[in-house]
Amino acid sequence: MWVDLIVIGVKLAFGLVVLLTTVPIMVWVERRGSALIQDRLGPNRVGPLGLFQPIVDVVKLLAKEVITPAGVRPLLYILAPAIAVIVALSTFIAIPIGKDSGLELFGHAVNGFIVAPDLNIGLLYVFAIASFGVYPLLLAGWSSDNKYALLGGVRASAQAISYEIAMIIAIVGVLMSSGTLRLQQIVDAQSGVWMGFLPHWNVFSQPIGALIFMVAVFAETNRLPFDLPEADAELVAGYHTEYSSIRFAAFYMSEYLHMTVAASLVTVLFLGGWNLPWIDIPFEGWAGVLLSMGVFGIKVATLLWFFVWVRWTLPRFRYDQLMALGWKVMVPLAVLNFLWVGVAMALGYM
Amino acid sequence: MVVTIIFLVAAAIAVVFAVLTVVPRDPTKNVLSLVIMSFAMAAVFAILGMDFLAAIQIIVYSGAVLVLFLFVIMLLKIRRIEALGSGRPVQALLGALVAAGIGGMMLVVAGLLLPLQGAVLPGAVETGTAFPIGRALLSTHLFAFEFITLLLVAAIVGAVYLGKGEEE
Amino acid sequence: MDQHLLFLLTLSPTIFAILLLPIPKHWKRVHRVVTLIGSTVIFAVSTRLWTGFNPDNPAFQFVDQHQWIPQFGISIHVGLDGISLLLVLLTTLLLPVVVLAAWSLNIEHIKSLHITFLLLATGMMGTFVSLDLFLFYIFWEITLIPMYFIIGVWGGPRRIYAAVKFFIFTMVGSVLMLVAILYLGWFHHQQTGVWSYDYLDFLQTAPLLSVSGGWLAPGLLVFAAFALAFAIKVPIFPFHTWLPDAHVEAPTTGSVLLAGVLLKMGAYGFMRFNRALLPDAWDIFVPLILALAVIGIIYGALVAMVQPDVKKLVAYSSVSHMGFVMLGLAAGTQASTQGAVLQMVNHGLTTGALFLLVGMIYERTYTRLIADFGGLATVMPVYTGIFLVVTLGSIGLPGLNGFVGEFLILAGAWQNYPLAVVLAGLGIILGAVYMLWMVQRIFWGPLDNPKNEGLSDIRFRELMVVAPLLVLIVWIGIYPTTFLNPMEAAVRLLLAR
Amino acid sequence: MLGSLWLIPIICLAGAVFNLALGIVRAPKSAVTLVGVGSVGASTIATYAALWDYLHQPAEVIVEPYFTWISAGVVNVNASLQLDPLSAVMTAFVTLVGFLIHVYSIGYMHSETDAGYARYFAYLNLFMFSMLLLVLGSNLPVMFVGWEGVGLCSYLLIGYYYDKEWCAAAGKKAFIVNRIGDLGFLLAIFATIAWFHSTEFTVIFPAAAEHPDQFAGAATIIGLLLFVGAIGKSAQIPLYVWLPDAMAGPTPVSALIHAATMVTAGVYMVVRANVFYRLSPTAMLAVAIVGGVTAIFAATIGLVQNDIKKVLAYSTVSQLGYMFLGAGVGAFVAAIFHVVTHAFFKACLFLGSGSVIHACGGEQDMRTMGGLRKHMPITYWTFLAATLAISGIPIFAGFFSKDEILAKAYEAGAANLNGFGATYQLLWYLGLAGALLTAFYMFRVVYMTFHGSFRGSEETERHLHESPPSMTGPLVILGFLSIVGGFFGFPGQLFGMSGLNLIERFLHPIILPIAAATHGAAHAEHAVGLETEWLLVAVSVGVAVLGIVIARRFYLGPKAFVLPRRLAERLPMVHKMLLGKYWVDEMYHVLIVAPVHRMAMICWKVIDELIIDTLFVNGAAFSVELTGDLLRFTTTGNVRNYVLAVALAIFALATFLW
Amino acid sequence: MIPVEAVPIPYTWVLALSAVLFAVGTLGVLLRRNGIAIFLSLEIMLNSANLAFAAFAFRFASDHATAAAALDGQVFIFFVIAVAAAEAAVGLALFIVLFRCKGSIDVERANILRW
Repeated sequence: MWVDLIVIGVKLAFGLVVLLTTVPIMVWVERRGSALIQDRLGPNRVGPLGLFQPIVDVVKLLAKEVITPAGVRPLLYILAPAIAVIVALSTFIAIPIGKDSGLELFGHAVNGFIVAPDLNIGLLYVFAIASFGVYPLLLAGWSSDNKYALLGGVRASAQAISYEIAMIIAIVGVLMSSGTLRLQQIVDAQSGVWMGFLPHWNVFSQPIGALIFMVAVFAETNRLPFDLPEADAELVAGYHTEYSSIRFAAFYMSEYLHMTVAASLVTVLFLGGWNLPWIDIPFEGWAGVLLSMGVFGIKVATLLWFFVWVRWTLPRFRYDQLMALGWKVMVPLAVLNFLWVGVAMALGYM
Repeated sequence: MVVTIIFLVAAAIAVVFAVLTVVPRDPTKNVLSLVIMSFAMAAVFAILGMDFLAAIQIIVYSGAVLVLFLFVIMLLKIRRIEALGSGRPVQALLGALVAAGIGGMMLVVAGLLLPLQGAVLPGAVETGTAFPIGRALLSTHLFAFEFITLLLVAAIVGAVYLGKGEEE
Repeated sequence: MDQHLLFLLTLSPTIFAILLLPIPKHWKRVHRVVTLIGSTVIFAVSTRLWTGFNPDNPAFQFVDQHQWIPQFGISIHVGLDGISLLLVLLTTLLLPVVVLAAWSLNIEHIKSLHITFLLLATGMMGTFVSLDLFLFYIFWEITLIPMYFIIGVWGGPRRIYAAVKFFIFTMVGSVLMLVAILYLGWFHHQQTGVWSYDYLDFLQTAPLLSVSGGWLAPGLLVFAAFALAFAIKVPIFPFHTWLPDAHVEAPTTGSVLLAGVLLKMGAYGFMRFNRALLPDAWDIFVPLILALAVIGIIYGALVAMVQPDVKKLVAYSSVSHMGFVMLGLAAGTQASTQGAVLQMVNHGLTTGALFLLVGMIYERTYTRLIADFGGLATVMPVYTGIFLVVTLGSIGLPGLNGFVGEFLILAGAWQNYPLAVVLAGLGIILGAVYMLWMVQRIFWGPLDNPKNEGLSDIRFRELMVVAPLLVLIVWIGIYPTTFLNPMEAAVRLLLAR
Repeated sequence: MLGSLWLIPIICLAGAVFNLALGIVRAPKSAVTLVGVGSVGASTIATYAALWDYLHQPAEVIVEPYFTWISAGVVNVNASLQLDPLSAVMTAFVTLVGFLIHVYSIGYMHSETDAGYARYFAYLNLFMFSMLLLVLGSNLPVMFVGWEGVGLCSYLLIGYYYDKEWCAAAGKKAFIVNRIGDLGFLLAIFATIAWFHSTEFTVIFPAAAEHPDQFAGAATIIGLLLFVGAIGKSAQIPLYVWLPDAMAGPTPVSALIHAATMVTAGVYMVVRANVFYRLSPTAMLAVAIVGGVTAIFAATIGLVQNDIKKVLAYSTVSQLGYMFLGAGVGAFVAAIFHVVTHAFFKACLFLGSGSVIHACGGEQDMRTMGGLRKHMPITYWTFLAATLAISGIPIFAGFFSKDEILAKAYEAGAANLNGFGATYQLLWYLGLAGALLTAFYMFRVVYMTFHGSFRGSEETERHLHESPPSMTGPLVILGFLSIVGGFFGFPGQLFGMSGLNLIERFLHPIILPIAAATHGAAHAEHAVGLETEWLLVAVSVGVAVLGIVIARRFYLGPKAFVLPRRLAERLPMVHKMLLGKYWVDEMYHVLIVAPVHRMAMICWKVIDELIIDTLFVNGAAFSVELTGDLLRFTTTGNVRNYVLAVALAIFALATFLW
Repeated sequence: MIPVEAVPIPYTWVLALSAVLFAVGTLGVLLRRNGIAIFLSLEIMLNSANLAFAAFAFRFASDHATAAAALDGQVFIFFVIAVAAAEAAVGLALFIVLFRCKGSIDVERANILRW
């Protein structure tokens, strides 16, 4: 009993640490990356290559005074950022970041590096929580009694709902090919090679699905080119216009957490998780586990860099374009994708 | 034991937030209360071993439907609504009575059913997961399922048409 | 061939109607030709019924039965006996006639007119041949809708009023009839434990309905329900007011079919259902029917006498003539009943012909008011002659059809109800009065209305339209045996019940 | 010829149809004449051929059935013809007179258009057909066919000048009034069917004659009903009103239909059904009374008429009255005899008047005539002969027949026939008075028309001329017949020798012997002695002469027209009443036509449109509408009310189902 | 998942819960004037109905014989949710239209369709 709780606690701690450490790193990467892309230096004063810049930022944010503007709705106003972070974190706990090789800790199954017990509806759970990602935005926008914020919130909700559809339909393909909702099994289903020479990753077997999922993820996380909710050119800062100090930090954090979660989700679903291309290693023992986590980490990192890269490369969409894309292109394509998967399975290609 | 407690808690939350959905005069609060209530519902489902439904409940209700509500509320900038049962006292009185009556009746029914409580056998069937439900949907209830899809399409078209309004 | 002939014949108009559907509506000529050919073919085929009919056999012939709704014992069951044979032939004969009559009609919806007309034809034939009461009811109602449209769409100025009136009147009756039919079915189930709506089965069970125990006895109620439906259709005196409106507003097609066939459906129903299924109740109701019939005869004649509108006059004369039919039925002797059936045919022929003739003159002058005419004999002598012959036929001049029918009816009725016959005789006199007065005001006298000077005499097509009717009018007048023979056995069987 | 009696009428029918066709194609008059007159001539020849055969064979009654006409249940009617003494006599004179009048018409109608001419002859042939059918028919329905047929033809012929309003009206009047009578006939037929289960003469009359007791009641009813028919057709009181108006038709028509043949159909029928009448004193008395009254009544009206045809019309009515009187007193043979002679002289009179009118250019008013004797001698002499005949001057046809009737009437009175002696006595006086009046007004006509000086315009006078031979020919023949025609019924018994009365002998078989003598007319053969008979003759002749003398006094010589005018002034009421024909038409209009019309209007406007349509039909609709108007206020348009209602309903349902 | 036999809850409790929720929902529907609020109450009612389904499904799931019925119950809940979604979509659209016309979503303002 107690041990169970301890194990869970340890897991939680571990996951939390992993996740939270990614945030400052991502902040640094983003700023350096943008500088790189824009051919400037970026942060380079604090610490080597300005590595400590994020820490300093955090300190600054935490040190600032907490302002609650007049006319806001206190409860919702305060709740919003909290929900944002909670959602991001609680999504992560269902995602396997390493191979479950039957390791034991104090006589208890570590059960892979999934924090939560292995849900038989893991994916559904993930989406259930993820679908909550929109609430903080909405509430923030609504509660902060500011028209820009409100607009941002409204945009966020509409956008989120629209792209969720495409996203889920895209995933249906994956579910079909792997035939389960358990993320771990989904990953396992992607080991080995496909059609003789390609790795059996879904990104290869159903590229359209992968593409759509990627795009949808961008929309869900409100990253450029889909950052309409906080389009700083039109709405000062979108839903979090009225936020500052720690609350703003929470939002800021949640965005990067979302990115990380999304990236790992993509890795799990389409990039074959910790599977290496062509070579098939059993990942035995601690070393194996660590190796698998390493592989997983690399893939996630790559994706994260991709996020940054895209952000500083593509211009922002117009809202109607966004919607048009979502409904008129993505959804049909997604349907097309899972049709293709169905046909392929029927023909025995998967 | 634990489960029972969880259930009771969930039930309590559900009732409380249901009331909170109905009573307050701030629509956003209503919606959020409903969100929480639907979480409680999901919890109950989960306890009853219906994980799939729990997930669906959250995805569809909390994730989509209620977002829509919020969305509309914000779109129409409804900040406050009239007090419960304001105006029309007769309507209010009768309504209250009928509501109480129907609810009470159902409670009585539940009470009457109590003795019929079937013996809970060991090794019961797993019906809650996605697999059997999906199987059922696409076999036994295929027609209804397809029909629902049709309905949804119709709903989308209708909603779009209505939302589009008169202006081209 | 023969065993399905009847049902196919009944459906054939509908088939032709379906054939019309794909033809574009502005090809009016094609529609006319197709419909004419179709109806002529139908008539030609229907003559097979005549040749193949065995007059000595009182039972139903050309019987054709198919399962339909077996749970309730409802089947598609059609058959002919001598009575329905005549009426079916009358119907099929009138079809081409009417089409030809509407030939020069130059209106927008020729297509729909012909389609509705063909559907109506199916309904009418079906009503006369169906031996399953459920089927009967359906056909009965089918006749209602096309007629409703024919009146309401192609009618005169007050057509909507007339159409609605017609529809509601008939509907009221037929709904009650439906109830009665259902009750009979239920009763049959009670009696035999088998569900059935078959006429032949009802012949066994329906007479068992008790008529004792006051006015609410089931037998009487069922009888009343049927009677009301048919009385409205006939129409019997107090229920007749839909008729003048419907006739006046309806186009020639409608009027002819209305007078020629639809009214017969009522009398036919009286004979087929009230008389045969509920003999006891019939005996109880006879005095009432008799009284109403006589009233109808005199009343119709009186009202017809003062009508300013030719069509309305003829319409009220129909009330009078159908009164004779009802008198014949009510009297219930062999002679009178046969006379009644014959009189139905006669009325179909003469009144039909009258409406055709009126329609012709209406096409020329666009008026039907007697006052607008006068002295037409000078400009259209042949037309006058034909009109005169038809008129005389309808007022029962010996040697023409009307006489035979009335003679049989009255002679038969005299056996039981001399007084009624005497009163009905007044109807004969009044008949002469209003008809001849109309003829005098329309044809004799000086040609005082200048508008009528240019009127052309009857054309060849129009002659073709009335010719068959004229031939029959004379034929029945001189040698009615042709038509009395086939029905005799059937009537005898009917009265034996 | 006997085997095919049907040829006799059918030839005429063929002629009629053929003529109609000719009329439609506007064929020339010659063709029409050929067909029209030819067909009648042919059928006349056929008739006499048949009669010749008939006289040279033993059978008394020859019935030729052709086909079953109407047969259903108790009704069973054959289309069959019958030749027996009665129909033989009728056919004989009908065809003869008919033929003559056809010939006459050639000249009279030559001024018509081709179509009109054809139409005229078509109708006339059709009439001949119907009339022959009437007299030859072997049963009541077939007879009825002819009966109605002649009615139709008279309708058509009276309305021959259909573009004249009054002609058409007269035709209609004739038809409708006849219809009233026909109804009686029809009912009689039904009654016959009901009682005898047959309508064949050869069945019903013998049956009735053999079982008098059984059929006495039937006889009364049937007899009366038949007589109603006769009244209508033969223009007796009260249905005589159509006959005077019928003069609107062309004169030959009046001669043929409304004098010689059709109007006597009633008499024919009564005689045909003599068994019934003899079985039923009531019916017989009715016949006698109606006849006698009509005779005097019409005669009085005839006194003052100035339209020559009108006078003749009324005289026809009155003569018909005589015939019925005869039948009514049991002198059936005499009645038929009078029919025949009357046919001769009345046809002659009408044709004569026709030729007069023809000469005067359509003028019919005698006051504008006079002195035509020198202009048209043939017409005059024939007319005079006929007049003498009708006035009952001995050796002229009318004398024998009329005198016989009067004698029989007297005998009936004397012998107290059926116990109605007094009535018959009275009727005899009436008849006598009628004879006086007849002689008077007939000679009035003669004097006013042919004697004295012409009172019309010179213009007309210049055109006065004798008619063409096609017209005078028939006149001469008929005139001759009206002189000698009487000797068929020479009353031999007056001279103590029997068997001279040919027609009596010939027609005797139709008077079937009644089985039990208790019933019917106990034949008053010699209830009165020979001298009484001679006395009767003397009286009637004297009366006739008296009438002639008065007429001469009134209308001839220098003081012509003075006396009558003075008389009129003396009795203005009487004169006005006679001139107004007793205002019978007006009375009928007030008492019957107008009320019926008013009732019709009431039926239409009040019962039909107000009560049934407005009150019930539209009333029902309105009530429904009203209910809707009231109930619709439950539709508040407020969703919450609806929801509440639903909830309440659910709750209620739940509690109910608990 | 938590195996059924491990759940010692009488299904009538669930029924009772659904009853209470239903009552609350009905109350809201009947007493609210604001369209959205009515809608929310409606959702509560739907949820309570779902609960009732769930309750019986749960009761049946405890028995092999009636497992199919249990499944049906859940399928029904699934359908109800789907329908609720559709209804929400259309309904909200309607309210938007209503707001356009009336400037408010007070259902009592939409009462033109009356006598």
